[in-house]
Parts: sequence; C-alpha cells; structure tokens
Amino acid sequence: MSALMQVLPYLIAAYVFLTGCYGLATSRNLIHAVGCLSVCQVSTYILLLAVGYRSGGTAPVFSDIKPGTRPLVDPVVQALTLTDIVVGATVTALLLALVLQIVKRHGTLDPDELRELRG
Amino acid sequence: MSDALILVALLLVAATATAAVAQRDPARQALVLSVLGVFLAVLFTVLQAPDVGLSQLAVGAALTPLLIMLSVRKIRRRRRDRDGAR
Amino acid sequence: MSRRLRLWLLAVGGAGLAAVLAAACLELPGFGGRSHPYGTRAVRASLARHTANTIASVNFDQRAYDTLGEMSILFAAVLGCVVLLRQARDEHRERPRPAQVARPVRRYALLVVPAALVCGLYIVAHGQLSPGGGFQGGVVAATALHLLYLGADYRALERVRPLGAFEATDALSVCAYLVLGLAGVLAGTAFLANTLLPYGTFNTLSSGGFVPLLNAAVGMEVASAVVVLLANFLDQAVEIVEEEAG
Amino acid sequence: MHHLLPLLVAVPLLGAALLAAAGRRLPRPAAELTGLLVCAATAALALVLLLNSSPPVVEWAGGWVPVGGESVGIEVIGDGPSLGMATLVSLLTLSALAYSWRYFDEPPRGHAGSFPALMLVFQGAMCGFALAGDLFNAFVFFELMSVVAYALTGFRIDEAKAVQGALTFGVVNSLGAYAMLTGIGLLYARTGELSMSKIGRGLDTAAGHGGPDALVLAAFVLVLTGLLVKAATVPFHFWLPDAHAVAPTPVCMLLSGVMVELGVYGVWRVYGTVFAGPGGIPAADLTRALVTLGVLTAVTGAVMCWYQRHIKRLLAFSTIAHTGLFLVAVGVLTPEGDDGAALYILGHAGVKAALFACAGALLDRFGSVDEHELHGRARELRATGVLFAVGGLALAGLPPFGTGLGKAVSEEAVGGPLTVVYVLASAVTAGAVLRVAARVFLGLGPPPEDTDAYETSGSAERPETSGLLRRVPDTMTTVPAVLLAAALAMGTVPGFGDLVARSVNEAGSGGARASAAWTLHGVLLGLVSAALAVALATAAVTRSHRPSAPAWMTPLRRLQSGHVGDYVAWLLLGSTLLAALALPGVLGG
Repeated sequence: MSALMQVLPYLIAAYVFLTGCYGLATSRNLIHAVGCLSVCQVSTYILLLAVGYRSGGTAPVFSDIKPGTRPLVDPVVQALTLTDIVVGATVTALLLALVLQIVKRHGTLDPDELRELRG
Repeated sequence: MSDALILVALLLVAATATAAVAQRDPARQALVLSVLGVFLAVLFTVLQAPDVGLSQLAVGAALTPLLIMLSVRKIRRRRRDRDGAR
Repeated sequence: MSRRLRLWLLAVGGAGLAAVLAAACLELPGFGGRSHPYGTRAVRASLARHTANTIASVNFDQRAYDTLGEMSILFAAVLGCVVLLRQARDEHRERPRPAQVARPVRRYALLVVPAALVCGLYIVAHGQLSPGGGFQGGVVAATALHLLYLGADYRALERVRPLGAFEATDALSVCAYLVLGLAGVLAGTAFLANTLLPYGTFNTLSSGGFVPLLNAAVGMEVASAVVVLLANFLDQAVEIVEEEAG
Repeated sequence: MHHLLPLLVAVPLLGAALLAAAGRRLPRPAAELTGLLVCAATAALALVLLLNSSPPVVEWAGGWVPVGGESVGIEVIGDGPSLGMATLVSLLTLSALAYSWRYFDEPPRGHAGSFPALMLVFQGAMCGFALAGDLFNAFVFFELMSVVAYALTGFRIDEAKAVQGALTFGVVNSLGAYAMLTGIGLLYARTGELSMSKIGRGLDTAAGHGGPDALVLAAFVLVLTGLLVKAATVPFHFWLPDAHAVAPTPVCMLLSGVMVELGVYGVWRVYGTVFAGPGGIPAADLTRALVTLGVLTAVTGAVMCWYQRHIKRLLAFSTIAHTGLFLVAVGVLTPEGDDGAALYILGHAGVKAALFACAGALLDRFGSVDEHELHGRARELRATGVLFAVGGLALAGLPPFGTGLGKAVSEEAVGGPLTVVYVLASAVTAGAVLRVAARVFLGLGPPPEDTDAYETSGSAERPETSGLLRRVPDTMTTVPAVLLAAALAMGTVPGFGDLVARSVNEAGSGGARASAAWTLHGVLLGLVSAALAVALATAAVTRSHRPSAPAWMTPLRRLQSGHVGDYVAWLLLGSTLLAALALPGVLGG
C-alpha cells in the first residue's frame, strides 16, 4: 500500500470537516447551513470507518463466512457510526423544524438579517 | 484492487462534499447531499461496512434530503401565499 | 461582525485546526492496520452468544446501553419536532385539494409500496444475521409508506397513517426496550444484560437471546418515528397555513 | 446496589416514554403529576446511591464485567462526583417541574405530556452524561441532552427570539459534539479502546517514554472543544446568552444551573481519567490552557453581564462568568481546587436557578424582563424582590451561603493574583443583579434613559402563562425560596463541605485529602465581594445619567452578534487557541 494511501482517508475526513465548517460560517441561507452541518458530520463517519478498516478484511458477519477463516474489519466502529448516522438525521430534522419557525417569525432565511439577539 | 476502489470512492465523496457546500441553493443542495449519501454508501460498502452503507443509503440519500426538500417547499409555498395576498 | 472580519477569523481558526488535524493524521496508525483490540474482543463475544452479525451484537448486546441513548435521541427529536412544528396561534389548517396522479405513476407506486414495506420488514427481521437491522429496515419501511403520497395523494396517505397511533408506537417501543433492559436488573444481573433467554442456534432468526427482541423494538421505534417526523414536515409543507399578518 | 446505577437514566426515560404514549389521553394535571413523581423517584434513587458511593462503585451495562481486565461493555461510574451531579440534576429538575406546575399556557394540542416528558428525558440524559465512564457513551448522552435542550429552548415557537436562540444553540453545540466525536475517533485509533480509563492507560503505553505527540494533542483539543462549548468558555460561549435568555424559565433553571456545569465536570472527568497520565497532556499545559480560558471567560462574562438590561440575558452572562471561575478552580489541578469547584457548582446551581425563577415571575406578571421598562413597577412583588436581592448577595459569595464557601475554598486553592479575579467577577455579576433589584423592585434612582445602543432589550416579551398573571402563584415564590435555603444550608450545615471534599477527592485527586471549611480569609473575601457588589449597585443606581457603556465596550458587544456564522468561526478559532495553549508540552515531549 502506498504511503499516501496510509493517511489519505484521514486527511479526507479532516478536509470534509473543515469544508463543512467553511460552508456553515459563510452561509447566507439557514437551510443551507443545516446541510453544511450534516456535511461536517459526514467527516466523523469517514474517520471512524477508516480507523476500523483492515486491509484485506471482510465484514464481521458470519452468516456466510466461517469464523476464523478471514481477517475482519473492526465491528465496533461500525456500530458507533450507525449510532452517529441516526444522531445526524435527528439533529438535522430538529434544526430544520427550528429553521421553519424562524422563517415564520422573522420572515427571512438569511442569518445576516436576524437582528433580534445581540449585544 | 480494493485500494483503488477505496481511493476512487474517497475522492468522489470529497468532491461531492465540496459541491454540497458550494451549492448555495438549498433545493439543489438537497440533491447534491443525496448524491453524497449514495457515494458514502458505496465507500462504506467497499470499506466492508455493509450495515453502515445500508443505513447511510436510507438516511443520507433518502431521509435527510427529503426533509430538506419539504422545508424548502414549505418556505416556497409561504412566499407564494404572501406574494399572492399582496 | 463584518463579513470580512468573519472570513479572517475563519481563515485563522481553520488554518490552525487544519494544521492540528493534519499533524494528527500523520501520527495515526496507517490505514488498514491490523490492531483492533476492542474489535477482536467484540467478535469473540458475539460468537460466544451465537449472534452471526457482530455489528448487531455490538449494538444490541455489548453496547446496548449506547443504543438506548441513541433511541432516546430519536424519541426526543420526534417529540421535539412535534412540539416545534405544532400549529402556532396564528395558523390554521387547510385541506389539500385531491391531486390528479398519472396512471403509470399510480400503478408504479401501488406496486412498489408493498414491496418496499416487505423489504423493510425483512431487513429488520434479519438484523442479527445479515447486514441490516432495526434502523435500516425501519427507515426503509417508513419511507416506503410515503411513496403513497407520490402514487395517490395526501389524503390517501393520511388515511393509512393514524398519527396518534404511530406516536404511541414510537413511545411504547422505547418502553419495550427499557422494560427488556430492566428485566435484567429484576433478575439480579445487570441493566440490559442478555442472559435471560437461551442463545439459540447460530445463524437462525431466533438466535442471540435478547438481540432479536431489542432489534425489533428499535425497528418499530425507528419506523414510527420516521413516519411521525415526515408527517410533521409534510403537514407544514401541505396543510398548515399562516393567517395573514395584520 | 451498583446494578441500580443505570436506572438513573432508565427511570426518567421510561417515565417520559409513558407520558408521550399516554399524552393524547392524559389530562394536564395527571401528566404533570406523573412527571413530578417520576422525577422525585429518580432524585430519591440518586440520593440513596450517592450515600452509598464510598468507596466508588462501577457498573458494567449489560453485565459485561471485565474478564482479565478487558470488557466489551460500557462502564458506568458511580463515585461521589458523578452521583453528586446526578443528584443535583434530579433535584433541580424536580424544582423546575414544581415551578412550572400548571404554569405554561396551552400545551401543544393533544400533547399535554410533552413538556414534562421532554424535561424527564433531559434529566435522564444529564444523569447519563454524569455517570458515563465510556467516552462514546458520554458522547451519546451529550447529544441526547443537547437535542432535548434545543427542543426545550425553542418550545415557545411564537417567540421570534426563542427560535433564533434555539437554532444558534443547536448549530454550535452540534458542531462541538462532532468535534468531540472526531477526537474520540482519534483516541480509538491510537488505543483501540473506548472506556475512559482504558484509553488513558493505552495512551501511556503507546507513549512509552516519549510523552504525548500531535495525535494526543489533537484528540485533547477536539474532545475539550466539545466540552468547553457546553461549558460556554470564551470563545465558545456566544450561544449561551442567546439560548438562555429566550428559553422558558424552568428550562433556563436547568440550562444555567446544571447543564453548563456538566461541561466543566466533563473536562474534569476526561482530563483526570484520559489525559492525566504520562502519555497525556502534561499538568502544566492543562493548567495554562484552563486558567487562561477561565480567566478570559470570567472577565468577559462579568463585563458583559454588567451592561445588560435584559434581565435573563444578564443572568446568562453571570453564568458565563461563574463557569470561568469553576474552570480556573478545576484547572489548577489540586485537590482543594476540585473541592472548591464542586462546592461552588452546588451553591451556584441553587442561587442561579432561584434568580431565573424570580425573573420568570417578572416575565409572567409584567410581560417584560427589561430593566429599564420595569423601573419601579415591581414594588408590589415584595417576596420576589427580597428573594432576588438575597440571590444577588449569595451570588457575590456572601457568607454563609454555599456559593461563598465554594468561592472561599477555590480562592484558597488558586491563591495569588487569581483571587482578585474571583472577587471581581463575583462582585460585578452580583452588583448587576443587585442593581436590577434596586431599580425594578424598589424603583430607586432616576429611570434610565434609552439609547439606541447595540443591545437586546427585554421589553414586549410574551409571558409564558396564558395572559399576564394578576398575582404570582405560590409555587413561583416557594421554589426560589427553597432553592436559596438549600444554597444557604450548603454553607451552614457543619461538615457538608468536608463531606463533599472527601467524596470528590476519593474519586480523583490521586487520593490526596483536603478539607473544605470556612476560614477567616475566606469569610473576609466573601464579605469584600458582597460589599463591593452593593457599592457597585448603589453607584449605578444613584448616578443621575444612564451608565452608558464606555467606548471600549462597543467592540466587545459587537462580537455578540447573534450571527451563527460568526459563532462557528469563533469555535474554530477557539480550538486553535486551545491547541496553541497546550502545545509547549507536546513540543517539549
């Protein structure tokens, strides 16, 4: 395996996180911002699964392979990522619900135009 | 072989994630996020995580974009009602 | 704060964090490494309890307490969305007009809905054997139901979707999960201990002790939670209308 | 006994699920009564477990007791601090529920049970976080408490400010949580473990004799970013005033009284278990990071607090200032510091919740929480006024309140010039509270004039009850009175301080023992703070013109812009700052 491939998945996870943050900070539309937040979260999936990967490994599901015959990838990170995905979807739903109420009460989606709380 | 697949999937994910951030229109962003969900599902499958791939497909490619689309629709309808009333 | 200043802050903060993250990535054990102590133990524990899908074993047996938290997150978010998307003081509901749907679309949807529902149930039921489980199957089943919106119209969907029943199911599945967990405490072992039922034959539907039961509870919870969630957003998009601002 | 630990999470969740299931049929009093009973039962259980927590117990969820030192299960910790936090959470939730007894206007139609249900989930989540001995489990409960808190903050969807504050809260805290998860991923990559103690040992083994490297630093920064966002440390603090000022009052009591403090507790727990070893972050670096950020937080919070007119926002900033003080006490890494922080957190929870409760009474009686608008209008609310003023004095650390004891022990622990920060921060925040008390409840001084400053006013707020109250119900004065009495008891009951100190030191601090009792020094400093607070309030009230913020304040105020993009940028900058502060140890190692 090339030296680049040894770190590339991690670097991509970091890149995705920072890209999401950039989008979040510069967003002009709150729905877009919520989308960017879910991009940030994608980076955690990539990182976790990359950490648990094993070259030449297979999924630890024994319905069609015999235990002990093949190297296995780490099942724990997969379980963590599953949890993470559900968390992400629920947070997105809740934040979108809040965005809908913001539009109703403030009449705008642009964070630059929300001027109720400051100072 | 599998390394090459992983590499391709990773690059696709990175590119789509960038596109999802760069696409400032929420409705289109929802579509890009949906594509991102599919690529992630592919990546997870080649990383030997079919469980995660499946749920990413269900949640990331379908549910989340659907919620975003519904929110966009609500807001558009609201604007239309407002404009119509004026 | 001005846009320029924010960009500067972002650039400094982002660059710093990027440097920290990049340095950390270089120190990480190489991608595809062999050492996964927890993972190896988890596989052993899963096999000892006759659960073919190790991920299901981690989710519903070894780290079932995490899954309780995750379920509660979903439950709380649904409750939160119901509260946040309730009809406000200055809103009313408008019945949507019956929609005309092209016949091919209708036929396609009516064909796909049952198939997708069965598919979802299958994924739930085989959670401890093959990839899939309560989460994935639940989401598939719930999303499938909403194809009806495409195929028929919103009213048809509302008829097959008694929201109160789904909300109650959502809450009761959480109860079921908790009661299964408390059974362990009452039996004198630990909370969420998977020691009360026989572990069954490896690679069959009833293997794994509590795993299929917890998996089913999560499946029901996720399915009804997603239905309620989508219903609330659909209500906003279709039915709830603000009164004209005075 | 230790098998009962997870019940602190399970019982409230079960209550919440039952309430949600029956919510459509249940009449409102029944739903609220159920909520109260479940909450009280959990509180009783927490108290019983707390009294049996010496020596500390550990429970493995799922019965996965370690075999040969290794387990696949989740560790649940039942020691003094964790159960103490769980008890505090439960008692405060109980008082918040009692305060809100039949008090909100319309519960969502057909969902009478949803408010108590959400409060119960919140309680369960905070207990779960306090008890977590597994890093990923801590993340799960961290998210659970955040998710409930967003929903509760935005509960009053008719309020423009409420939904905006809730969204800001949601975005910033979620981002912090993802940073924390990234850190957990890095730690898992290095050690292959999730239990905090095993990660700590794994880091030490991996480091050998080399000390920490960039990975440890990054993991430390990311995990702490998540926790410090929760603890509202400068520059991660911006979400807090926006959220706490707009949340319903009973929710504010919990957010300010205990949720923010759980962030500080998390820092203490994670550092002590994961990063304290030779492979972690050296003590000097942690002290530098936490003391710097803590002092910055205390000063910013105090200054911003002084120049607020929105009473709930003022209280929110005072929470920020006090969190900074807790962080400094934890940061000096001495047993005395831990004891001081623990006592201070306990006392502060009672006092701050009582102050928010009084502010809520103002809101529901007058439909305003604006210091200027309410000038002299609340003379009739004598009981509330007295409670508010007493709360202000307690906030200053007046002996013999529990806050005073905590402050005295912390000051003893940090010593030197940092004592000045304690005295000033508590005096300024308390001075602001007393100034409000004098103006609003006594009508002292000339009415302040409005200027078009860059600020949030608290006028024209919608009361949380259906319509304005004619008189303040008894629950809304009893609850703050009981809370203040509890804060007083913490400082006066002999041996309480030592009890807390013993249970804190048993859990951490490497077995060292310290005593926590009143000293002459501490009493004097407490009196100085209280006197200073009274003097500041008097000066502010008697000055003829409005104490408009000086010019140097304007930039500081403008930072608090309410713009979520700004806050995200600050979050990134904050984690960079944290990395820079902790860097020397890594370079030296």
